[in-house]
Amino acid sequence: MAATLDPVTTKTNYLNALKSAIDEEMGRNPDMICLGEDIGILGGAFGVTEGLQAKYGTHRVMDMPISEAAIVGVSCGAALGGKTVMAEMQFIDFISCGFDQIVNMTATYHYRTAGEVNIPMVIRGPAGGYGGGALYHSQMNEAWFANSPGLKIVCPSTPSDAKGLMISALRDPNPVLFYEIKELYRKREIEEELNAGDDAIVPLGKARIAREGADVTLVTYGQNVWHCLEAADNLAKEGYSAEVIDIRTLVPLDEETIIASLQKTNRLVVVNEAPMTCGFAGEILARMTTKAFRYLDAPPARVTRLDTPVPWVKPLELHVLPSVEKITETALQTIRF
Amino acid sequence: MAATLDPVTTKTNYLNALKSAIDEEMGRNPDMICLGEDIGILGGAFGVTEGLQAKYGTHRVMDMPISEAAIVGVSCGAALGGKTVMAEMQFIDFISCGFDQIVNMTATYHYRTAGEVNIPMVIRGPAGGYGGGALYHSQMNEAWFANSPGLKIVCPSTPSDAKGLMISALRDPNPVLFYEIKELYRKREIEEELNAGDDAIVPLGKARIAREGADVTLVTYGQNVWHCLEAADNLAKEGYSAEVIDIRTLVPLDEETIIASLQKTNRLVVVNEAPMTCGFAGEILARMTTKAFRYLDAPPARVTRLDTPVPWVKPLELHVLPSVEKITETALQTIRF
Amino acid sequence: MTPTATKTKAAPRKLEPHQTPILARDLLTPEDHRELLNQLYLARYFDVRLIKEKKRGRLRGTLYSSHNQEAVLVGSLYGLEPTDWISPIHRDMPAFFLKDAKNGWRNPERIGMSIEEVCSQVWCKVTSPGRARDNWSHIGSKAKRIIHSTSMLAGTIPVAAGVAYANRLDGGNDVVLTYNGEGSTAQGIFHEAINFAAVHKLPVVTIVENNQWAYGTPLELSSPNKDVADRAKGYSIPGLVADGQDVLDVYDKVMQAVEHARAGNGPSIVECKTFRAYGHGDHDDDRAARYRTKEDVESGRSRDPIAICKIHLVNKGYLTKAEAKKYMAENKHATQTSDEDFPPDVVSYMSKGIEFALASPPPPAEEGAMWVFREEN
Amino acid sequence: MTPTATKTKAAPRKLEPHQTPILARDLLTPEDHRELLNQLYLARYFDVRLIKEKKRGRLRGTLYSSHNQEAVLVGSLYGLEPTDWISPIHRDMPAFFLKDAKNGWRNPERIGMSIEEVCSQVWCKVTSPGRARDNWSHIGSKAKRIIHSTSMLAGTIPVAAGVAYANRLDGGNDVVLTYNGEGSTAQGIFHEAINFAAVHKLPVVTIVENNQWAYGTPLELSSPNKDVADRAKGYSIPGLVADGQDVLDVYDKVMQAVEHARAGNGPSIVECKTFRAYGHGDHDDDRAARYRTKEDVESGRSRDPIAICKIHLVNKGYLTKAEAKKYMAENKHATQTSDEDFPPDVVSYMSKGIEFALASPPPPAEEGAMWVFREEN
Ligand SMILES: Cc1ncc(C[n+]2csc(CCOP(=O)(O)OP(=O)(O)O)c2C)c(N)n1
Ligand SMILES: Cc1ncc(C[n+]2csc(CCOP(=O)(O)OP(=O)(O)O)c2C)c(N)n1
Ligand SMILES: [Mg+2]
Ligand SMILES: [Mg+2]
Repeated sequence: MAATLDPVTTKTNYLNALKSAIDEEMGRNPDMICLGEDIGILGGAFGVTEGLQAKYGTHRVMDMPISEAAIVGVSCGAALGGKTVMAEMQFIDFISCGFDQIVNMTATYHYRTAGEVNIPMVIRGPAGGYGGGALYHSQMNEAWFANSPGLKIVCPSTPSDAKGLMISALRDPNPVLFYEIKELYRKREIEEELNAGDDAIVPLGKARIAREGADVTLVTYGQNVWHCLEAADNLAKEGYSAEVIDIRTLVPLDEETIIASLQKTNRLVVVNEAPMTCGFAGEILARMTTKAFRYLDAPPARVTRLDTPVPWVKPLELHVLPSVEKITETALQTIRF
Repeated sequence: MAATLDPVTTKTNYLNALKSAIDEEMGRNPDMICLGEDIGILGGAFGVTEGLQAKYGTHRVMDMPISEAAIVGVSCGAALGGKTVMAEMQFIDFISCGFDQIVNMTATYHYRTAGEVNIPMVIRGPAGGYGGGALYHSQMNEAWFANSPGLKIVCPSTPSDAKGLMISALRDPNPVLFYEIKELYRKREIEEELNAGDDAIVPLGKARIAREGADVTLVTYGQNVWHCLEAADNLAKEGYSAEVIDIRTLVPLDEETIIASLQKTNRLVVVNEAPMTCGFAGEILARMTTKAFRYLDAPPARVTRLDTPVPWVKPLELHVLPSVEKITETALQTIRF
Repeated sequence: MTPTATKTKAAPRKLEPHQTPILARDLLTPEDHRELLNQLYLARYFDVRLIKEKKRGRLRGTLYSSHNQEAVLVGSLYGLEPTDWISPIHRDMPAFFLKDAKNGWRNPERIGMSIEEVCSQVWCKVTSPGRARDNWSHIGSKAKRIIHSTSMLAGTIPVAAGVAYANRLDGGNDVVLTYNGEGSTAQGIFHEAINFAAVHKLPVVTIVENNQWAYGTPLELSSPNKDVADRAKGYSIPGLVADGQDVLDVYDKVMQAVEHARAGNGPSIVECKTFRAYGHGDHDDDRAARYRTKEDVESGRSRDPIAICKIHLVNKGYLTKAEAKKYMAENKHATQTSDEDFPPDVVSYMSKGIEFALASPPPPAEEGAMWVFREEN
Repeated sequence: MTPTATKTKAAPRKLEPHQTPILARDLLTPEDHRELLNQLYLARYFDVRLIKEKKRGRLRGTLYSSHNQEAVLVGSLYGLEPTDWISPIHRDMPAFFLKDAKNGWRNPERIGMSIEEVCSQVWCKVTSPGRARDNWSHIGSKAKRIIHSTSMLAGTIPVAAGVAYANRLDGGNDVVLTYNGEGSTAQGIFHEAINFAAVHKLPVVTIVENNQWAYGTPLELSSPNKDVADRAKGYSIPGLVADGQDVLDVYDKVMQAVEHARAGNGPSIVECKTFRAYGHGDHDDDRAARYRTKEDVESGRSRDPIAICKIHLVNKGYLTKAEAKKYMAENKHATQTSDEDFPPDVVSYMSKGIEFALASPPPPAEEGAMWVFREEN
């Protein structure tokens, strides 16, 4: 594992942060294995597992046939057999092909067995739009799994969170879906110095306040965190201060941090790039409305993808996805309600 | 198709209502075919297609191998080839095995082809809990599909709606997921006289006010409609009148009817039996909060399944599912806020 | 007639179908042969007893009878090592307590479920290994090496492959035996899992219980092959065909596959040709007449595995003709049998299981909300 | 060298692999032979031109080169009836315009896409048949009988079977030809769809383009069979193996399968053995060196389909040696070729397509929100 070295500082990008987490856990836990398409010899479509097969052997880092359902089912079985498994979906979009094995076999295993069996397993893969990937290389389909009990769901937006949450996910005794934002993999602007060892750990279920503010709370995760921060800059120019909360873990959700923010701002805008209907933005909105209604001085709002697939060409893609402009505008309307 | 005849009136149950809709459409539309497991010789696990193969032939009513993905994919192909297809999932729970073909192949076909192709296809199957069916014979998994653009979603709670919506679904040019509530299939108490011919049609996208009221709006669908009506009786005893709205179609949702009700009641409780997180109850709650915030005098509430699978034995099942008691209690809290 | 805990271990041989110089059965002792018959009684009694209990309205859910298919379970399980894994599905309930039954039905040390556990599950009691959270055959036990299935047919085969893979990484060569109906071989996951197992030569043996029907769908509408075992050819692995009514033939063929697997040569498919005695589930008993003629059903049931086993034993001199006539469970509809048709220890074994279950409490309602996540490691 | 619109129709024969008294190719005219070579040039030129355009930064998305695999497309498409359906995937871009090209590349009546349409798609223009809503090979046309694929590998095979089924109900016997990489045969849906097609003897022919690699995964890690065609044995259907570098061998084998299908005898699999010339996609060109040695790549590329076709034509006397040397596109890396290596009408055909695309507008942003649902029937 060779982290990208910045000539001056020792900053790491999002992709190498993930790689170092997986590498360190493979080193720490001799019972951990990795399964996925092209993750071995090639090192993964994006290189997240680069070098791991050479280091840990073909049996611990295995190239799987193009069989997403078997990747999940075999991983689940290996976990039943005592292993900790990292299963890669080459793109998170292809998770649809392994769907039943996730929601019905893996997610429910602990429940069905009244706690006898637990499945320590991370299903991870590149996700998200804004990259011109079109319908099948742009999805954020986390809501399917949020509605399927028994799965934790994680989506980091920074290198340090990517590393810290990946370590936590790989140590969690439950199946965790890990959404990696591929447009952030190699983004130079967000590179960070990372903590080493256990200091790097970021616990699941804790939100991060990405920016403090008093006039409106923008709740989001993944790629949209950066859009919200930009929107916050715009709002600042208009004289408003926006608090940006990066939830980082969707299941379990850190409701306290959001509620505490709403007590201060009394205004809520939720942003995410999945289709609106039954997406996670709506879930956050619903929870806050039921639990923090009295703090809300304006109707809460959400900025999401339209209820469409993600089209290929840029202008169409941006037309359907949340943008800094749409977020800014919605936040202004909410503030000025 | 022999409708169950009540000795005195000519009331029809929910199951026979569905059957008559499918039968009539098969008769009307020579290009319509039915595909599914055990739907032909046997007439379906619950008998929804009983007699249809004898009437329309093995080619139009076909017993499929145990291959949900192929059932969907072949149906999609037949629709591409000019047919209207009814595809049965023996239990809606098994739809997980055909998931990719639904959300990525079928749902997006019209979008991907910029309107060249449309897929007239109804995927229907028995759904819902309260029957002791346990984890894999009790699901309401409609939220997965509500978050997957390109699918209409329907769930009737009465025989006349079952018939009327099924006709509409089978005439709709788009793929429609049709959730049949198996606990209602043969429920005598809800049998109804049905309209004949086009008078039976119930359009997609129109909610039904199941009971008028002024103090609180209970929004729901499927089996929970009957629970809400019972809860409304309870509330009446406490001196409150509840309006019960059966949305019937989830996608597209009739927001107007709900908003109109909220203008009157100013109180919202949404009820559905899917897991809470990212379920459709949260979606309705989110939409109403964003669009009808000013009408809400109390925090809107939802009564849903806990975020668990559906366990087998009755006390456990009832512990996790919405009940008349939970609905009544939540409604009272909302009214008395 | 209490079984002894002696362990018969056949010498490892390479898989050479139809040419094996000696058959696996040749290494079985007379006691083994009698034990096989006992286990057939056990499986049959379990089933007929539940059929009767169900008819009396004492059980919830659907009963998928294994009547007439018992030789598939008994014959396939008998040669396994205690530490081997199995993955039974809906029609395989007796497998839960037959696993490692050779080492004593009531032996608490054996690596298989007790009849008390299985009955607790059937009667929805908290003493079920799954605390009655999911229904009927959806139990399992990591400790007993039984994979817990979902309803989704063929869905445990990749899990079986994963267990085998993990075991290989740990230096083991435990075999994982999976059960599957012939109709379920059409599932995509069947293909993905067996393909994977074949690529890595994992010790996964898939028994295909070809009972001619998948619910209301006949074989020819689910499979293009006359022999479902031919699906194996698509993976360049052995596909054996056994007479599913003959416990010794099942034993031979499964042992071939098991030894092939244990020796590191990879997976195989063993098709056991049999016939489903009743409806798909008990709810289908009457309706099944719509799609199967009386004659077909009679001829399908005509080769009762208990009767066939007895012929073997009598021919081999391990059972006298008189002994063979003593317990006449064979060739009878479940409701025609009485306890006198079974050896007393078989009846008492099951009865103790039922008594235990009846005396056990149901799980408390609050458990519905428990065990969604494991809280700590 | 403009192709004529003559339609060659081979006499229907039963499928008897390796024993066919005459080969399909024997019914091809000298013009047909020369047209096959032209179509190879066409496919190659399309690819090398796009590779160059891509390297110049003029194209978005990933280019999955079909270089060195052209004989699979040309040979399989050449014998189809215009009304037959095809289902190309990521590596089959030339198939869109080669379909029914025999009836005149520029013939607007032919049932295949025009080069203008295909180039419009590549250049993200509104004149693409899919208005550039999904990327690259994800186009199709109901009118032209080309099934629109998603990214999910093997996902169009059930759709192909459905099209065939609908067509049969309407009394037709159109063949549906699907393309699939060897790696993608591991997908569950491959199994479900072919199993279904085999049960109903539907006219679905699945070409397996075995180019030895699935992205960075070699054949032996995705399939337990030496010949991927052996997957057919699992469905009791013919599995033919063709030399994917030899357009005439592909033609022969596919015609066997097509005639078998059209005669109502059901599906088959035709494995075409070939080799992927570059990386999986152009993004992988450099990295591919990690998993494939230079020697392997050189030997894999050594049998250029254009060169092999020329040998056939020269041997048959349909091309002089001098003519064969005129356009030397073969045995060259894309970037080493120049327009002089191709017949002028091939270059002009493609160039017109590109010109058209460049002159076309992109789709307006608002289209992103359109066509989620069809509004009326
Ligand atoms: C994926 C899936 N689809 C459908 C079903 C419903 N179902 C349960 S058993 C069954 C028939 C199974 O037939 P077969 O595999 O031959 O086993 P048998 O019941 O004959 O033992 C069906 C269709 C299911 N459980 N899972
Ligand atoms: C279901 C699914 N899983 C994974 C991928 C990612 N992917 C795209 S092409 C490819 C390799 C395909 O190999 P093969 O089928 O041999 O076709 P080739 O590219 O060699 O022509 C993979 C893994 C995908 N598109 N769909
Ligand atoms: Mg069967
Ligand atoms: Mg390949």
